[in-house]
Amino acid sequence: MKLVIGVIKPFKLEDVKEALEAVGVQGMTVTDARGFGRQRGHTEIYRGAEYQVDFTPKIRVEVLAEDDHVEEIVKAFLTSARTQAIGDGKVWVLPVDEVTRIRTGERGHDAL
Amino acid sequence: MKLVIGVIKPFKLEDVKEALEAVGVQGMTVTDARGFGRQRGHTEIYRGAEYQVDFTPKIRVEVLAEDDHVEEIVKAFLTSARTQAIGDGKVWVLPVDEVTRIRTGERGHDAL
Amino acid sequence: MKLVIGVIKPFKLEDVKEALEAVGVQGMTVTDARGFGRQRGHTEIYRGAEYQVDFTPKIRVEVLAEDDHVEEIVKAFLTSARTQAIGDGKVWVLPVDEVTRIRTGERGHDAL
Amino acid sequence: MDTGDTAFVLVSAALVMFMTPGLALFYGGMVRAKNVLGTLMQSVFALGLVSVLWVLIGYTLAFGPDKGGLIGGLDFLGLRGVGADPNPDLAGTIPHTTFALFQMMFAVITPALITGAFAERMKFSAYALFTAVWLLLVYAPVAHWVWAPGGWIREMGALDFAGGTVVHINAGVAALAAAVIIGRRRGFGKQAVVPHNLTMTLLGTGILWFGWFGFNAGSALGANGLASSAFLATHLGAAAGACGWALYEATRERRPTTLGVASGAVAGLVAITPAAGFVSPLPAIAIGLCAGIVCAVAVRLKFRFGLDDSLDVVGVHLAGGIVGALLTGVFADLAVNGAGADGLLNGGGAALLGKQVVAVGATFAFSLAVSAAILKIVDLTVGLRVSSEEEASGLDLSQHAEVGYAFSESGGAIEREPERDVPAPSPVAAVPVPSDAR
Amino acid sequence: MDTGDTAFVLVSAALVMFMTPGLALFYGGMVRAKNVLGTLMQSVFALGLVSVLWVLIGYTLAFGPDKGGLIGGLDFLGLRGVGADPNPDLAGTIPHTTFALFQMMFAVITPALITGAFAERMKFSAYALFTAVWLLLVYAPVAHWVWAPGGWIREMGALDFAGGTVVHINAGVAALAAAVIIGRRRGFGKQAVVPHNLTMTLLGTGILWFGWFGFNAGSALGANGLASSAFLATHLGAAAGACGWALYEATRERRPTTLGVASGAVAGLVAITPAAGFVSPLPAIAIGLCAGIVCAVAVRLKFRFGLDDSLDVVGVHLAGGIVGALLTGVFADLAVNGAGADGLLNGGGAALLGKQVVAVGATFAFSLAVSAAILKIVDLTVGLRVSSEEEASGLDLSQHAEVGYAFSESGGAIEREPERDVPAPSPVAAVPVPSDAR
Amino acid sequence: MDTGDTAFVLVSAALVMFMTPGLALFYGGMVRAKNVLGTLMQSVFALGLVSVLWVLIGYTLAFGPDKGGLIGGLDFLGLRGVGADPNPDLAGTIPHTTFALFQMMFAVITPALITGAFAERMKFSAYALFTAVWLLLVYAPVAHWVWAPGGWIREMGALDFAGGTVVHINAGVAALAAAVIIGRRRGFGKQAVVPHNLTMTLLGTGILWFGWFGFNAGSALGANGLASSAFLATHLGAAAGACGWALYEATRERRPTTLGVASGAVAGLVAITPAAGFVSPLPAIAIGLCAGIVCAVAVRLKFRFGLDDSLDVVGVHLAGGIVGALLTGVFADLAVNGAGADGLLNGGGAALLGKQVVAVGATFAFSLAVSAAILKIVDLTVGLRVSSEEEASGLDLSQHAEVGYAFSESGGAIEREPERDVPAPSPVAAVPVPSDAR
Ligand SMILES: Nc1ncnc2c1ncn2[C@@H]1O[C@H](COP(=O)(O)OP(=O)(O)O)[C@@H](O)[C@H]1O
Ligand SMILES: Nc1ncnc2c1ncn2[C@@H]1O[C@H](COP(=O)(O)OP(=O)(O)O)[C@@H](O)[C@H]1O
Ligand SMILES: Nc1ncnc2c1ncn2[C@@H]1O[C@H](COP(=O)(O)OP(=O)(O)O)[C@@H](O)[C@H]1O
Repeated sequence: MKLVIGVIKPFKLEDVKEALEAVGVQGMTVTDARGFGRQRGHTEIYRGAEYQVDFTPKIRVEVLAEDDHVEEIVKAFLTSARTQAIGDGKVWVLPVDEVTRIRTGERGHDAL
Repeated sequence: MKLVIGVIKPFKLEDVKEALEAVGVQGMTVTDARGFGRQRGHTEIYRGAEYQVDFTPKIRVEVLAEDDHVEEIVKAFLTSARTQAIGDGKVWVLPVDEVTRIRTGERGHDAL
Repeated sequence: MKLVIGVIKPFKLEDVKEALEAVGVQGMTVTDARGFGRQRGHTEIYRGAEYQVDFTPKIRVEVLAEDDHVEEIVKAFLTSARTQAIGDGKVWVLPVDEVTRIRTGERGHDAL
Repeated sequence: MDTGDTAFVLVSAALVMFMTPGLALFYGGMVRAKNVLGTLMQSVFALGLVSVLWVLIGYTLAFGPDKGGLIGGLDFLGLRGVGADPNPDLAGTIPHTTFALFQMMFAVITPALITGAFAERMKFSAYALFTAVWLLLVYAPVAHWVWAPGGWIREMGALDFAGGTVVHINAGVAALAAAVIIGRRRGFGKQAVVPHNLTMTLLGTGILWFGWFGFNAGSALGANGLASSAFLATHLGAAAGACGWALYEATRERRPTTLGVASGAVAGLVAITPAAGFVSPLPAIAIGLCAGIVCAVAVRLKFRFGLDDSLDVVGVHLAGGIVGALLTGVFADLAVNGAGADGLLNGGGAALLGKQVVAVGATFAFSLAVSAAILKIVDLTVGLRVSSEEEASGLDLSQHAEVGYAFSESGGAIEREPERDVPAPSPVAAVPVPSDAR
Repeated sequence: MDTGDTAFVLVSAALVMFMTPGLALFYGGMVRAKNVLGTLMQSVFALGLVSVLWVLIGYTLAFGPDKGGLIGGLDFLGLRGVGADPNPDLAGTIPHTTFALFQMMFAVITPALITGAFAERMKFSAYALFTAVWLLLVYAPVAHWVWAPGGWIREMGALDFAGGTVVHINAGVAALAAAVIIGRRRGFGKQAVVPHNLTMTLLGTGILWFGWFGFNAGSALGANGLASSAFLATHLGAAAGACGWALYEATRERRPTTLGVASGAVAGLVAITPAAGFVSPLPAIAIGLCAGIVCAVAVRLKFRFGLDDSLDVVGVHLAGGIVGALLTGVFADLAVNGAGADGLLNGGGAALLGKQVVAVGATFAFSLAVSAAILKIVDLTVGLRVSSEEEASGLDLSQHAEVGYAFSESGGAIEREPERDVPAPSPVAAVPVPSDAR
Repeated sequence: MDTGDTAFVLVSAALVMFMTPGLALFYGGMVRAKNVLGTLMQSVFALGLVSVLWVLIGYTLAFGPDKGGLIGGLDFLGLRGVGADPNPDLAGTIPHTTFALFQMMFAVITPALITGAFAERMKFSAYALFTAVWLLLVYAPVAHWVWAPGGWIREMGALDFAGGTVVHINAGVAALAAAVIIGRRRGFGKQAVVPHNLTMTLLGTGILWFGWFGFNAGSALGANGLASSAFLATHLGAAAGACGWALYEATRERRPTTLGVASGAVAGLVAITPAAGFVSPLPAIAIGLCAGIVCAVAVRLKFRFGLDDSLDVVGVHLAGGIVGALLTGVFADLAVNGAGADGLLNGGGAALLGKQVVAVGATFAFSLAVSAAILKIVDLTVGLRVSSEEEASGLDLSQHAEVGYAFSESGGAIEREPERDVPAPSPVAAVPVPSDAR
């Protein structure tokens, strides 16, 4: 079992969701995040006081998946979240020991 | 050392917190999240324009724990977060290389 | 490849960001979180109804890094996020199978 | 007809109208975010529904020629015969229409006050039906008794300058009935239910305070010394109420709260309403201070009684209304208003106080009985309460298919336009629509 | 000069001024959070820019001595000769300055209404330039035609009590031109664009409704029976409009929405504006109800036509304005206002209705042509639209370098003071500044 | 007594009262979310505290029979003898109570203005004590000097139509003292401190602008030509101020900001306050424009001087107040107000300007000395400043045990009711309370 985590641009969430559904993903958990990286931030000015904000809004998508499903899911992220512009984000994969569905107590494969 | 992550329904947070404390958990980190899965979303209408929102509010709970404590913690999630209704969420366990307490620099067990 | 996660006090974010940049970190993803632990919460009163809130605002910082870079990064967290007061937070390290940059599809080292 | 008086009452009517959006915000800030729109609607929609009903039938029931001291005749149905000429029995120096529309604003806010008691759980349809029926069966008669020439309470000599009994006690009693009949919210008394936006509640308080000058001073129906002293008393009632509640909290709970100061100001305004045109400044301060403290205690009782009067309509409007009605019998002063009477402390003896008690008692009994009956009938017909699932997801989604706030713009929604797949006839639409995706 | 009339018109002017911040909130709540400040600015800045231009030149173009029925002469340039004495041709019982400033508030809100059509994508500079030119080339002439002595539409005998053609149809037509010329927002029709804060929109609605009493009743230019009946009609138009829109939604989409009730109230207010001083209560209800339903249908057409009139200025102000102008020709009643006329249903035949049609048609044609021309020129000079990147990041950051909300205080920013590295001259600054870090 | 004048001044008083909630929002939006309630409270609570003190003692100190040009006698203690009859020395055509309550609203907002200087770090108790003492020792005397018959500044012939010295310079100087004495916020000049809700600040600006018509035009104490020209000047001052500040930003920082336009409008209103009843429209525009630019520069100096005047009370109210007081001496015009004087540009020579300088200097010196003394004493007694931990967690939690916003309803809290474990006596409570948990 793996956990695929993708950090994407907010307005891409809908496309990513559709792409993931297309490759058979039946669930995901997303959180609002802010990212720092090559992509530059912006400046804010209040009564002449100037602030440099280095973080840009991102969305963090978590998908639990079978090992053999991972490659497909990563590809789905790459194609659906890409805008060719700096700041498109990253996808990374973590190993998972086990997964349980709270409602039924099912474990592993059945929990997804 | 393991990281137990549970995605639950928001109004269950208090019960889950109490259940985790009951099994000896002394700390946790929670974030607001939105989930997509079997549980259906809802419809919004603004001046006749209709939107289907597939994500439902969830809370994501992270608990660092000793390996031999994990099973108990997962059980606590199952019992305290369950409503029998679709959308109760998942609990998954990730391996952790090491943990450090920022305040003291203590590592491993002592960091919890 | 590793994922270093630090939970810190919100007003420390700027210092932590600078410390991480100083040790060569080029990117990170942060999320607002609430933490429960030794640090006590606070009381709220509304028309005489009293509530005990056990969670305190935190920020969760995620940094993907090469294995040999991890120790330095953890140290940067310890020095920059420390206030000596209870509630400074934790830093933990997770193993990562692989990382991909969405924009270019680059993997591993080049994806950072 | 006097232009100064007309200008003042017209502006006062505008101020009273503004109180209803103010009330919407005052209440809206106290509920959870998922119910904010549903709560705002229960006040704002009354501006629509009640205004129309008032013109069609409500006004004539309240202020039409008296029938046995109990109700008005139908002469003013649809405002027939209500025109630019003053009606000397009601207000001699302003157009009759001005009096009618000023009264309309009172009729609008009164049922809106009740909604705080059943916040976060009533069906919108049930709310609308209840409001319409209650206006005609409860508000109109009581308004007639107290304010219309020939109304039995008015004839008896009880004093209610701007609506202590008609508006506040009346609404407060209906709220009591509603809270008991609809039952408690899920998790009441166990789960934390925290106001989602106290800045909204504070803004609402400011608007209510501002509008209340129209409510009370406008009730002098002219721009004169009486209006001025009612204005002054109103402001002092609010000010002292805020101080009273804050004082109670500072001494009993170590910290004065924002919600406490806001609640105290409203409690003071409620209590000064019946007295505004009959008392001098210092008594006005006493009434406000007293109301602030009494109501601060009253709202703390609901948990003891397990009564989920969600936004404390009983604790503020019923308790505050009674305090005001009775203290009017204590502090009323003929020197302030020759059309009034002398209260207990001004050599008038207990006579006035006795009449005030009767007025309060009668309003209480009548409103409780009829309000409860209406609620029961509405429950049996359309049903009062949303389903448990709807309550959990909130009124905004379940009753109105909307959300109050969408700060984070993380898509998560695609449009399902009925017209979506229809080939667009216009050349403009022929142009492919660029999407954020590219 | 009458103090009552003066008091009423001065207060009315204040109320109309307050409508512009109200409109800012009404619009601001409907856009996405990243554009809220840019949207508020497009209304609020008009209070600054238009007011100054109005005093310098706008007023004299609109109300200066008539030149051929088309425009005013320059006698009142910079308000020269506009003083404390009444101008009998314009308003006989109030100072001339009072009339001029009352009219100024109308001039401010009219261009602000247009901004809803190009919300979330126009450059601030383009907005400012367009507003200034439109005020002088479109608003001032039309105001002269309809309201100034000698203005051809006024002389023709068409009725517009408070601005149905001058304000609402005029702005609605300009909005139509703007929406077509600037083009659709990124992702329009595909991506979800949800109002970010409907509580703000509801507050704005409350303020608009409140201020509209000054707009319509104040247009009687005195505190009298006419003002009173206009006040009553205004309130009933809004109330019935809210009911009408809610009714449409309840029957067609199962659920009345908060935004629907707010929109219906505004639609009703728009439609009653030209009629307010000419109709009795029941027709006022009919006009509001009709406007609520018609506009509810109208806003649903924009997707079919692929027209991104973002905040429905066309659907509400143009559609509602036309409904009101025409129904004035149907319901106008000499018994209500001797200076008016009898409409279709009051034995006046189709005469008045015909004149109303001419007034609407002329305003429509003139405003469409000139507004479009101005927009094209602004586009060719400063450019109407922000870049695609600026649109994605939002107007607040790109046009004003600000964000509307910063609820979570997670640093994420360090100060770059120009003075930052300059050795501070004052001893105070010499003291090392403690930082949250320690 | 004139009903039109009375109507106008009563409504003006209501408008001025509304300014204080407006100020609360204007300030509240500029602080961080954790301090929003504490900031709102520091304005709103003044409505309670100051109003009561004003009636008891403040009014008589300010407007009681003159004692040596310095202070009023105690004849009006508790408003004794202040009734429905006009007091010809103060205002001949309105009830004396009307004048007293109109003045009360000025007394309320002045100390509230000061709170912007020590925002986000003062104890609530210290604020309350300071406000009470400052009202009686600083505000009341200065009001007497400038406005009361016999007051030395009034007798000298300096002009202050609506409170440039009494309200704005007075508060601005006290703010300067407060900012220096309480010291800077943690992290000032290093850490980013971003306004948490500029939409709230913009709403506050709209309310302030709206209420300011009552403040300035109401100061004519009647509905007449003077009120009308003061109304016009007020609006133009605000409008030009907004344009001036925006112009400065557009030229110096490439982008006009929402906060800049809001600040400019307020700066213009501050500067026009003393001049409103003495200048014609074009000078009013000049004063506003000038104030907008001067204040835009002034607020940028605080970082250089390391002065943490948190919400720029000095930069806006002191700087703007001085600009207005001096330009009154330049633009004042007997043709506008016979009770005024001719300024530098109207052939009056430097005489008036000289008096204005004296008035400003005297107010500055007196207010600085006494305000500083009061602050020091409060610091030594209850202590001015919250602890460093309380400052970090915010005023809302530490001073009021509340939070401003709770958008995400993630429980995280359980109720600790004192009544919790008490067996509930009522049958209703006997019914087990359903909880969201099941
Ligand atoms: N080392 C990292 N660890 C965690 N998240 C990162 C890291 N580097 C980048 N990110 C995330 O990816 C986002 C995009 O990265 P950025 O360098 O700006 O553009 P790109 O991914 O196109 O190179 C960042 O905003 C951040 O959220
Ligand atoms: N594959 C997945 N990866 C990550 N999170 C998931 C996944 N599937 C479900 N979830 C999370 O669990 C929540 C509940 O899942 P859902 O299928 O709706 O109900 P249930 O868990 O009862 O089957 C979802 O809202 C989502 O937050
Ligand atoms: N077992 C845990 N699992 C996950 N997060 C934890 C755990 N214990 C503590 N935390 C996080 O660390 C924060 C600080 O912990 P706390 O015990 O309060 O202080 P300290 O880290 O100084 O001992 C908590 O608020 C929480 O966010």
